[in-house]
Amino acid sequence: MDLTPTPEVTAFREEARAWLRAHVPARPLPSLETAEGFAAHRAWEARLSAARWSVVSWPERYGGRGADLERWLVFEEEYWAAGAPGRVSQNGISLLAPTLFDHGTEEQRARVLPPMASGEVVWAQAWSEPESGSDLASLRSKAVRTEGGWLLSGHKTWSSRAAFADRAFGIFRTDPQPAAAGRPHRGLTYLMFDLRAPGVTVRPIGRLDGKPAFAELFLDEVFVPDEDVIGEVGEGWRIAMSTTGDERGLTLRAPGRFLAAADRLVRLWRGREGGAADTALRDRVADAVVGARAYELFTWASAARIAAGRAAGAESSLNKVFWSEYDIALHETALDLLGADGELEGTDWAEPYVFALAGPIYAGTNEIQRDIIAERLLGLPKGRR
Amino acid sequence: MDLTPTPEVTAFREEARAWLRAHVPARPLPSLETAEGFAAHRAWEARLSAARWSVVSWPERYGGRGADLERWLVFEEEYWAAGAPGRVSQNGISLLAPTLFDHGTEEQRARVLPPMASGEVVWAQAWSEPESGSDLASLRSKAVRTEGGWLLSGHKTWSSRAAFADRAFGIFRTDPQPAAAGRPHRGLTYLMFDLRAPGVTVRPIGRLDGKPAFAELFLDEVFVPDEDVIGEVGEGWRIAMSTTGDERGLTLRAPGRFLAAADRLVRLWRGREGGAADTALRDRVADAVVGARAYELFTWASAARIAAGRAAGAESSLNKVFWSEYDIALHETALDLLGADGELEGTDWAEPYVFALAGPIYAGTNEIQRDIIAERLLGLPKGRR
Amino acid sequence: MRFLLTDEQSDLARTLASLLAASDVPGVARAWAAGDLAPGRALWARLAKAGLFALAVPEEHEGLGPLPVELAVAFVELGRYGVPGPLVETVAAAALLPAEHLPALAAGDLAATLTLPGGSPYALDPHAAALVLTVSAQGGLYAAPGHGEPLPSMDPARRLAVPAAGGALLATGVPTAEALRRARLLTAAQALGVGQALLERTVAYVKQRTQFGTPVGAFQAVKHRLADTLLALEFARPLVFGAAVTTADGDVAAAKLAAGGAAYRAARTALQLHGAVGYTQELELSLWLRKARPLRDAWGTPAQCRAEVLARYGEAGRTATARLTT
Amino acid sequence: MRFLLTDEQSDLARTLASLLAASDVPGVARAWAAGDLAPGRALWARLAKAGLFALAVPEEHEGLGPLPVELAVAFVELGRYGVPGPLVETVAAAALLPAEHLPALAAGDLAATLTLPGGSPYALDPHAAALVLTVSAQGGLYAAPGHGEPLPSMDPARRLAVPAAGGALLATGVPTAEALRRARLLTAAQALGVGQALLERTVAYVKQRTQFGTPVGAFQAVKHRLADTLLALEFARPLVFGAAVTTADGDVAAAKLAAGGAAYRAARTALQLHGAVGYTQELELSLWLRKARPLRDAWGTPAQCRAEVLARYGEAGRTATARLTT
Repeated sequence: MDLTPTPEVTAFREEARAWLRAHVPARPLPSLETAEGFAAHRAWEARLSAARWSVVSWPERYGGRGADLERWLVFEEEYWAAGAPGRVSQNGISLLAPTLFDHGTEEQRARVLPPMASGEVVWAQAWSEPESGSDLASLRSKAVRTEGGWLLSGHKTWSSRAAFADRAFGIFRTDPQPAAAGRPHRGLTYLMFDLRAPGVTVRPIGRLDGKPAFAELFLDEVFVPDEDVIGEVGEGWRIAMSTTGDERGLTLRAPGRFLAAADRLVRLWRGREGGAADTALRDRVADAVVGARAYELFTWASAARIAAGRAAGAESSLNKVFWSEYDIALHETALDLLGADGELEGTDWAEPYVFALAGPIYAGTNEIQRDIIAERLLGLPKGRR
Repeated sequence: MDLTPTPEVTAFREEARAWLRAHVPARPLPSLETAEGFAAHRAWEARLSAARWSVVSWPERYGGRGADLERWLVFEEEYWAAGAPGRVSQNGISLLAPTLFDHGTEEQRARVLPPMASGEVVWAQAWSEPESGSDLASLRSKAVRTEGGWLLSGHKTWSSRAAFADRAFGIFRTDPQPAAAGRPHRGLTYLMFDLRAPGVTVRPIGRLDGKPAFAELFLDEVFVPDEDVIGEVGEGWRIAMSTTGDERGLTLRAPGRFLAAADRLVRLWRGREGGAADTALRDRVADAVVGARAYELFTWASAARIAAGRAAGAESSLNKVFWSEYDIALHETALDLLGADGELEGTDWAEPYVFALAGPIYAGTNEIQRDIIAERLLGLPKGRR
Repeated sequence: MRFLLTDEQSDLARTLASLLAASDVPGVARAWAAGDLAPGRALWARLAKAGLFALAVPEEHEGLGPLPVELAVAFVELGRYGVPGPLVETVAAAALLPAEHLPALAAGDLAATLTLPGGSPYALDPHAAALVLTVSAQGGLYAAPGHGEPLPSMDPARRLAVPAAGGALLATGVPTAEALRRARLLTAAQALGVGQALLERTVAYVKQRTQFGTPVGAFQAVKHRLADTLLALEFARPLVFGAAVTTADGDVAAAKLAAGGAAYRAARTALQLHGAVGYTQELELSLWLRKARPLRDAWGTPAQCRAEVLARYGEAGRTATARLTT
Repeated sequence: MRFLLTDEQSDLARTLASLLAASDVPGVARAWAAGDLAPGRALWARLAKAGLFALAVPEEHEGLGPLPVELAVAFVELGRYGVPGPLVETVAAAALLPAEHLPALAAGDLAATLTLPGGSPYALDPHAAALVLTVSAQGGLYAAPGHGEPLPSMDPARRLAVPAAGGALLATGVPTAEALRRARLLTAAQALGVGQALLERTVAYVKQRTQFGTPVGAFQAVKHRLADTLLALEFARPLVFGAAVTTADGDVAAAKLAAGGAAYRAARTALQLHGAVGYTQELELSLWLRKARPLRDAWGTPAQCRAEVLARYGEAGRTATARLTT
């Protein structure tokens, strides 16, 4: 067991830290869920990318640094510790890009990844449909074969970023036969499409705080050329599942985010008059510190297992439940520390609190994650699902 | 809405308080789960009974005072506030007696109730069997018809008080046909039997702290005369269910117990050096006070509804879940307040803590109670059970 | 001793509920949040006509009260339907204001808001109040000459501003403690109603929403979570009405703690069990979802209420929180 | 950076596990509880032969250590099998004792118990220890001349007594903090093992126990409760091993907090899901059930650990709890 970084990793950390210290905007950007904030975040991605910090774990030819998992985790830690902006390209980088690496063609990677890395093209995800939340296999939106490509029709929802993004990716039913025969996971195909193509209507949906953090997409015979099909036609479910796995695992939620949040919480607590005497709040602040450390070390252990060639598997469900509940508890503690200001919309903690509330819902509800933990990690009998 | 007692109720309260103040043993009796303690508690019951305080809500002819629900609640409050001993006759008083009032004959009541009231005969319950915990309908112990009565055979377990008690009551399968035909709730009969009758073997079971708080009963053709059948042969399930309802309801857990426990907890907290500054513990002590008050008022509301002729019904499941989890939390707080002494077997809090731990298990597990709450009070679909 | 609502009290709840059910309160609340106060004021007038504010005012000043139990009954309904505005504050102000203001307040013609010494620096919705009151530590009641820019709360139907210092002295030696008790009790009642609305809507939703071919409400995890939500609300309810009966400070703090906590728990449950759809502003549910936490903290955070419960425990004349009787 | 047990460390766990699996530890623990120490001492000797105590002693004193990671690995197994006796205390004492005692300790011939300044007044199992140690606030190490009557703990395999004051001064200026760190870290490891044993046994039980015609483990409420138990243990585990690597006070306190809490939660879960049968002394399960809470509190209650975590947070040279690197 070893927690000492090599000199190379330390050098990498210092390089990242120095760049971030010099470049992170002194004042937070406007919310990325507004038109103005979206543009500001896109500009930030361009700056990150120009210095090759936007996608450190990608190969150099697509704009990355070929960093291994250890460096990626170190970069994320520094990134969040520096108070750098949220990543508007997150969906593309952590959901679509891994799929292209695994299932895309070289032509697709060369075409899609560099503008994703630079923020020139921002991607939205288009998984859910109104009747298919947790139950993704019941998707109905379809793609019908046409000359040189496919025509998409249907209704997607909870498409995060779609209010302002450029393109989207999702799975569509290209063959209705298997579903009719009781095999709904078959006959689905993974496609990329343009949110400004004819036939696309984007209706932004206001989040709890009113910001259009996601949108509904109404698709009416939207043309998608064959070059924008990822992997084999009809294999979309299998391909999407590996992508979903990533969303739940390391790629979305590096510990740096939570370490930085716990750090801010401690500062808030220490800055509060008479705060230290209140052991009830102290205990919750301590729990946030311990939780961030636990998540960090859990992630290092996962990274070491992955580096040793062992797959992550169902442990990513433990991960998802932990960070999503951790994140809410931390932000609730912050609001309580703020006292009468805790309910104000305008504090630094309000938007992240609202964002945290969604954690147990998206990327597989925590109810489903607990079923997976019980069945796959503990071997308990499958219940009705 | 009115929380003011009438002068008569206040006079009753004062009479009870005066008697208890004069008679409650200055030092706690030995644990009622020991032979010595059992005898001491039985003697206490005799004293209570001689002054007609053992069963205040029973008719006078059986040893009671014909007190209404309000007086009964007032008596319980005073009883526990006075630090009076646990009730060794509890099983008989709160489980068997209500059944006899509803389903017994006058001959049975006259014969059974007075010695129960005086502690001369202490009753154990004999519901569970090794394969039937929550699932009572799957009982296998049987009663076979014989000249003038029945012969009991089978294996009962978790029979609380049975290590030292005199008699027991339970349900037995008198007709195997309905169960074989898929109707296991039919063909059961409610019987009383003597724990010292030929054919009865009592094997005490040590609780977590080693005390024989319950026993297994091995029954081998134990004769029960017809006069000890309660209600109609074959109707035992229906009869037992109404009894189980009482166990979960008002009769077992008067708020006085929890009010007194919260009071002791506050005293422990106030007596602790520097305790008031520890808001984490303060908050838990406050929660105990609030919980006791909530339980008290909830009970008064139930009593008022019952007095107005409305049945308690599934709300008793709310009651059960509340007090059982409340009781554990309160005792955990007490142990934490005790610091290094918290783990000692010999403190005033150790035995009640161990006792509290059983709360969510017996009288219908809290999992089952939550199913009942969801299905009967909220109308959610029945799941697999 | 009969700890049950009287028929008249139950009738009051029904009357208000049917008035509110016919009033498109969600629309009123959205308009209020957008700064259009007219529909809210119209609703305020209808509530006044039904006797709401009169319950807070003594008979000699053209009121019917003060009737804390009836007020608690009413505020449960106000919470349940999500009525916006400084309702609690107006009723609390009735305990402080000089007699000449009370007939107007009883008639619904005087919306007031206030801060109290030692409490939050913010007054709720001062832009919607005819009187913005402050009380000095010495018990002087002032009509604030203005207030800071109203700041948006995470509940869009609430705005908060710090009243300007000074202003006209309206009265001296006012009963601050009584105003705080009222505000705390009725916020508790309102929170209870909010929690009830959240639970009702969530139960209805999980019965109808299917996933994996089954109503979501058939899953045991969903059932147990809703059972716990009901449990918390049903044990908060007697505390709220008990506090209305005794008006003991410890009881009021206990009621606020329990009802506020139960409402926030109901909000978390409602959000989780609605899934993504619950997370949107569009669904009516958001009206209550965003109200639960501010109400949990208004006029007494959980920590403040817990401290009060213990400070009052065993107070002379009230054994226990108060224990019912002596 | 490779935060994984080495093959040698995994082998150590396996070796100890098979030694313990073959040692009827439940029987040993029952005898220990009944005052018959012989089987426990025999097991102690076998563990010593496998190298357990040598891990705590430097090589120059006939040990192999100190090796905190290996000790943590070992104590997880000791907890998992429920081994009784002052094991943690003996390993902590190795940090304090003068060199002449260390070879005997490494060889398993010296069982010690101790109290440390500012901690619990009780020493664990002094009747079973050859040395009962106390440390003065000034860092003087004393061999207590005796101890009070050992008091039974709610865990029958533990007895507690207050060491007599005074006695022979064995050393001065001893590293109290290091002894506390060891005791706390290894109690955390032991608690983790206890939690793991409780979870393993409960999972096995609910697969086999049927009610209403279904294995109890198919009910979603049961599944989710066990999932949460696993979650708590699996996030405590990296804290325990991380603390063994960094030996930072904040990390050690975090590990103790998390592992102790997870073990107690596992005990509550195990009890509830076993139902009545879990509530009996007879079932082997009770061996771990009754150990979880004392271990949660020994050498640092949750409150003490939380205070320590924050006191150490951001300490110079260790960013964050400590943050891994700088």
